[in-house]
Amino acid sequence: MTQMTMVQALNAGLRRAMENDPKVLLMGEDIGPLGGVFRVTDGLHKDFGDLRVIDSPLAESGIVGTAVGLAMRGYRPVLEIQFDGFVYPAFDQIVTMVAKHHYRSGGITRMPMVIRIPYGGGIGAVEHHSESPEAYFAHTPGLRVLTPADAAEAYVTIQQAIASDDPVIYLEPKRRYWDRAEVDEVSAISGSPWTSRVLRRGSDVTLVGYGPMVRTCLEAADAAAEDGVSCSVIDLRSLSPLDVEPVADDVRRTGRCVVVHEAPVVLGVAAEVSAQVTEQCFFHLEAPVQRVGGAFLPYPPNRYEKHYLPDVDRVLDGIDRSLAT
Amino acid sequence: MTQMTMVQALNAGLRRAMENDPKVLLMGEDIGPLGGVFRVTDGLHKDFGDLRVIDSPLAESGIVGTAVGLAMRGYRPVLEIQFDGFVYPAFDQIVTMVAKHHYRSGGITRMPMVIRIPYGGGIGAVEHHSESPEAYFAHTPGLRVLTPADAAEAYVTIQQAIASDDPVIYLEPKRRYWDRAEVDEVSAISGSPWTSRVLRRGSDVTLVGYGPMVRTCLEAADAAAEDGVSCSVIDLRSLSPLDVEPVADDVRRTGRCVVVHEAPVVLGVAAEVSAQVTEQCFFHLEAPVQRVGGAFLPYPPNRYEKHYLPDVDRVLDGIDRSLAT
Amino acid sequence: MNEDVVRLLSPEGERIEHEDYPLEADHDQLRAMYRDIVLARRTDVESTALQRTGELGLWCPVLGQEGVQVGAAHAMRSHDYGFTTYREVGMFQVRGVDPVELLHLYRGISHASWDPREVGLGIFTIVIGSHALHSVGYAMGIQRDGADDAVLSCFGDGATSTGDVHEAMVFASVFSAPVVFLVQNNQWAISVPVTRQARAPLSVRAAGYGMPSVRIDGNDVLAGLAVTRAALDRAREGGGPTFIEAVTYRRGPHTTSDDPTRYRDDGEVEHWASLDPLDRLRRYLEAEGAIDEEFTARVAAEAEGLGERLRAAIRGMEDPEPLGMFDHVYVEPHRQVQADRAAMQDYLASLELR
Amino acid sequence: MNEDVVRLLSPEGERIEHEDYPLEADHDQLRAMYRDIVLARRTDVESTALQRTGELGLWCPVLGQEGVQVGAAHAMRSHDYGFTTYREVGMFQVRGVDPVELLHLYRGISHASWDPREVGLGIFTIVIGSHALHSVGYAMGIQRDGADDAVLSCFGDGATSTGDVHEAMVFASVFSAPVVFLVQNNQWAISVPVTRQARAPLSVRAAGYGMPSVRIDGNDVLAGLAVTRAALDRAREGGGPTFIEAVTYRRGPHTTSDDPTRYRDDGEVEHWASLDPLDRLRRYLEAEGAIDEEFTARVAAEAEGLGERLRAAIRGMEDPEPLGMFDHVYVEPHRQVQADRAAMQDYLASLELR
Ligand SMILES: Cc1ncc(C[n+]2csc(CCOP(=O)(O)OP(=O)(O)O)c2C)c(N)n1
Ligand SMILES: Cc1ncc(C[n+]2csc(CCOP(=O)(O)OP(=O)(O)O)c2C)c(N)n1
Ligand SMILES: [Mg+2]
Ligand SMILES: [Mg+2]
Repeated sequence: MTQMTMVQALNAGLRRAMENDPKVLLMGEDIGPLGGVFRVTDGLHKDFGDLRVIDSPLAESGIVGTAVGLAMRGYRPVLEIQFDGFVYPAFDQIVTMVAKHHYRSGGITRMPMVIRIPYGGGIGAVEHHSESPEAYFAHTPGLRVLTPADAAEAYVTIQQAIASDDPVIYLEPKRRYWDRAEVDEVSAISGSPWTSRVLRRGSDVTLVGYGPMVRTCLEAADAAAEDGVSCSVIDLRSLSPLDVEPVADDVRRTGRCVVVHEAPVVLGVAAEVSAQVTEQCFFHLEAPVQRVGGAFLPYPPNRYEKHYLPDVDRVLDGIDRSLAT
Repeated sequence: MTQMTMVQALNAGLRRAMENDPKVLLMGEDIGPLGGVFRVTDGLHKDFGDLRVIDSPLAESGIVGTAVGLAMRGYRPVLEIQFDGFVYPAFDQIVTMVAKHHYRSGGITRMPMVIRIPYGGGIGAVEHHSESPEAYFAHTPGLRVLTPADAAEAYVTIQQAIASDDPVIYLEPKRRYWDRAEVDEVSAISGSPWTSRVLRRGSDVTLVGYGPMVRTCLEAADAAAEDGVSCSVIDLRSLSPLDVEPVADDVRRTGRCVVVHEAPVVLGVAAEVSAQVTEQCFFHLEAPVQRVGGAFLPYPPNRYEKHYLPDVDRVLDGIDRSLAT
Repeated sequence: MNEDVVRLLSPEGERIEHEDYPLEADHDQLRAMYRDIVLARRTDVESTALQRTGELGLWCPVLGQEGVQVGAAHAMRSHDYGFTTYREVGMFQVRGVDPVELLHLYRGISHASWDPREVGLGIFTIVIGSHALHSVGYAMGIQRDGADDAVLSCFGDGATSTGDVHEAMVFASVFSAPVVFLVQNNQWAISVPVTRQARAPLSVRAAGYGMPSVRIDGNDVLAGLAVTRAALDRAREGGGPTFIEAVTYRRGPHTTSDDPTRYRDDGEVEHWASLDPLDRLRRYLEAEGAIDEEFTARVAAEAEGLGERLRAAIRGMEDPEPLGMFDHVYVEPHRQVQADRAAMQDYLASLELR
Repeated sequence: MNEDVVRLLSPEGERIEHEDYPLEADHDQLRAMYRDIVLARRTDVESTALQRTGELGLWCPVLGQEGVQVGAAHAMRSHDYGFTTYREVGMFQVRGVDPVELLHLYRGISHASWDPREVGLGIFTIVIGSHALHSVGYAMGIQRDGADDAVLSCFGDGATSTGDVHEAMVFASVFSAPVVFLVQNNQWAISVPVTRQARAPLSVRAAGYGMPSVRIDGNDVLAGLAVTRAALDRAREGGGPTFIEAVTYRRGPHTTSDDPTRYRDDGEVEHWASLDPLDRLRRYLEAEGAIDEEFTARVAAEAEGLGERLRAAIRGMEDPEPLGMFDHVYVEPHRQVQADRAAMQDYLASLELR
């Protein structure tokens, strides 16, 4: 076990994937000598060279589009989009090419590709550097969507994403980049990343989050416990496919559910979780599923973000709303 | 009152908007002498000339991006994206520029723009010509999203969209392009398009649809009536803002709700309607909100579409599922 | 046609020598190219007819552009790889894509159905321009493999306006990718003339990327062969990308849904008919004594047979099983697709019970 | 620096005549440009310092690029309109954007806060390249108004790789829009050298669109003035777009978060320091007798005052009221925003009750 930040864990995971499979290569803006603006690829260019760690021209559609061709030729490209707000120029390649290619080829051509995107707010960044675009991708058949909640998860799931023969949108919660956790670099990687993780069992309310909000949910569960409210905490981890079963199982016990994310609530992932949980647990629910998330506005200037982003108090408020019914 | 197809109604509405306001101009691929691949702009280039009906180069980001500049200069561009599947190259301009500009300018610069997109399936088209991308736009703060269900609606709402000082994604249900209705070209235009329309009141189930599915819902309501099930039918019409209140009001009476669309169910508009209706009518619901829509796959080759697309039988099945609880 | 083009065969079928593009006229290959044009044309005519009778949803006629398509495809080696548009019937013919596969697609049975590895030709996308990037990525893969293959990337004049084609040129040039861009400038993008995409000849774009370019007569199969071959060889030897603009003309409608009378004159079409690529090749081969009546009759008969085969294939084409639409969304099982498939299966069973 | 550039002022401050770009040296304007560089530089230094002390979240240093920025901005008429990147402090200075507005932005209080109509300069976007299209659309609007204004569209070397910049060049050229593209080739896009964006000088791109281009010394304020003025005049007279590549250098880090030691040598930076735009302008003006010590002292004092004003402004900057974030999402009321605002208001009230 090694103490690592999430950045270090991702770096180690990428390195291991590259060592294990010569077809794995990295491409993105500033990922070479600079090591990426967050240093996730630090040292990899030095050790794997120009052919496997490619500093690209400034063109996101170009990055994803050429990766499609590399995948057709048998490579496994792992791409870095520098920030959430810059993935949109590549949106066409992602939703019409990457997502559909295996389907439209009749199963003949695979598209193993990982598109890493640092996402979410909370770091006081300028515009376009704090967005949560996950719903766009989770609504798109053909893509898989993963988001790690901590360094240990990041180390494992980045490797599983790279090993997947389907394309994976890999969303890295940038405000958790510098959080530390114990990472197991020794054991063989096992288990499926496409499942929700039950982190804590409680009896009163089921709290559901993913990515940056998992820590917030755990802290909220602690705070609620002090008020005598016992919460389960579930990390969705995979946003496509969603694994709602463990949530539904838990809700069948607690009767209450609060889903938390940073993205706007309207048509956010919580809408789908709410609909599915309600479909599956209709007679067990004692209150409607509560959603805690972003208001319907573009990500505001960062001096507003402490109000815009869900925090422990906002989650507690969601719990209160649930308990009030 | 004049009998018109939806194509004719849109054409007449565009013509009237251009006559009323010299700042309105049209841009898109093949909208000039050809009149658009669906002939929605037929005759407008001849009558309004090159400066107001602009055949653009083949570049969707270019179309939307230059329209942003035109809007900054005081124009009201009405754009045509040739087919749903070709809007994605413009996605960046739409979600990062068009949607956000008024906000980021601190309210100083408006972005009055209409982006017309023929959408949906059912016409036996080739790939990329049958998609339903509405959830991407409805999840994006800053955009408004409208979709007409028939020719009369189209005539009025296209003009209202053009008159709006906010940007509007205007989704035209291409399978209903050739349906006829009575259009009132004489009366002054009134009423707000940003509301749901209650088309029929029933007592057992509330059916909710929009765009191409409104006719399907009406037909399903007829069929259900023959089986003795009385359905309300509500056309959402505006997908941003959503107007869930009339749906919730109705569900408080019927206790049951079925929401229908062509787009994939996962994170489709029905997910949001389901979540909101459940939040608002929790104690009135006798069954969970049922969703009828596309399966989680890219739009399939068109010989599958009769199975892929919701039709009267699929809606009836949704009603049955609702009644079975 | 702008005369500033590489041309090895005049419209009258006379051989023109060009110092940069010497070409040994191998009669077997010339005959093969003749046959390929005739068969591609047959596929085109037959498919258009099948669309008119309602058997196909759509067809994209190629008439007039087969010269450069067949010439360029013949320039490819078997390990080379091509990316095309929907209009590349000549390419499909040469690379061995069975036209029945195209019928599947335009009938709506599949989005594509050939194995790109078998024919060395990717399935095409209708989204204009986006495959230019795939071509470059594929070529970057070749580089990384250390192979001496090369990629031929075909698109239209309209496509050159897209951001993706630009980004493809940027990536190709800065990485020296072994790719040849072949633009078929057929003067139109549906109803929009090439003057709405560019103020200068398209080939001039290449210099901005530090990339050499050639403008060729797109109705001259020999120019297509010689210039493309030279460019592919340059690419495979590490010389980097080349840009070829083939000046040609789309004599038919954009697709069977199009009505070109709304935007262009018949005169233009007639002029280009007089520059037909097959006519000039036949004249040349006849003058060379490379073909005779027996040969042309044999090819004509083969084309007849192809036509019959296509008509028969259509008659035998059944609609796919509904649950087939759930196949291949993902490689590995995906919970949502499985659930939706199961629900559809139950639903279909319930319909049968009714 | 590549010597194949238009230069009217040598690094030593000597005036060079250029037959295409005669320039009447108006001392008042020259002094104004000197002052603008000094003040822009002060804004830059002061803001960098404010970032270092934690008052600003970020800053994008401009050091080294003020020459072309100030020269080009001085070429604009008051009704002309400019689109810039984040790094255009020289432009902001000349057009009259109060630097306090920039502090608001980088402190995270607003995304932008000046009125573009007042200064004739759009608010900038960080999304690289996308405003090139806005520039062209704005210019198309000028055309439709029948006005004789022109647009100056500024972006970096990295931006030239984006699809949007390409599409902007296509639209500008085929519609003959009155726009001038000004690329500040500062050799780097964060850590990526311009050789990763282009194999040829960027200015060569223009010919592919049938657009004239000029390559200028970007550290020469006079070249910036004369060449941009000629291009803007050509645009306003209906001559269509022009592409200017200003060869310059980003001497500081990309932003205050950047660490350039990871990817480039100090030697390069020192070389470019010797080509400083302010030094050469001062030498020239001194030799001309256009400025004296009194003048430079007065400008220095003004810069001191500006620095103080910025520091004072920061001290007075309060965080905005939470509910302000709901303003201006839409022009007309939007049900969802209203509901979310009301919910937030209730929530904030409930927190106070606790
Ligand atoms: C991104 C995109 N936008 C629009 C279309 C609709 N469309 C189909 S073909 C076509 C014209 C293509 O012209 P060109 O590239 O010259 O090829 P050609 O059809 O002439 O062979 C257009 C606009 C599309 N397929 N993709
Ligand atoms: C679309 C997009 N992709 C990536 C980024 C991240 N980014 C910010 S500045 C920059 C480099 C820009 O280089 P250049 O255009 O040369 O301008 P310069 O910073 O040198 O002035 C990058 C990659 C971005 N802002 N927008
Ligand atoms: Mg064409
Ligand atoms: Mg730069």
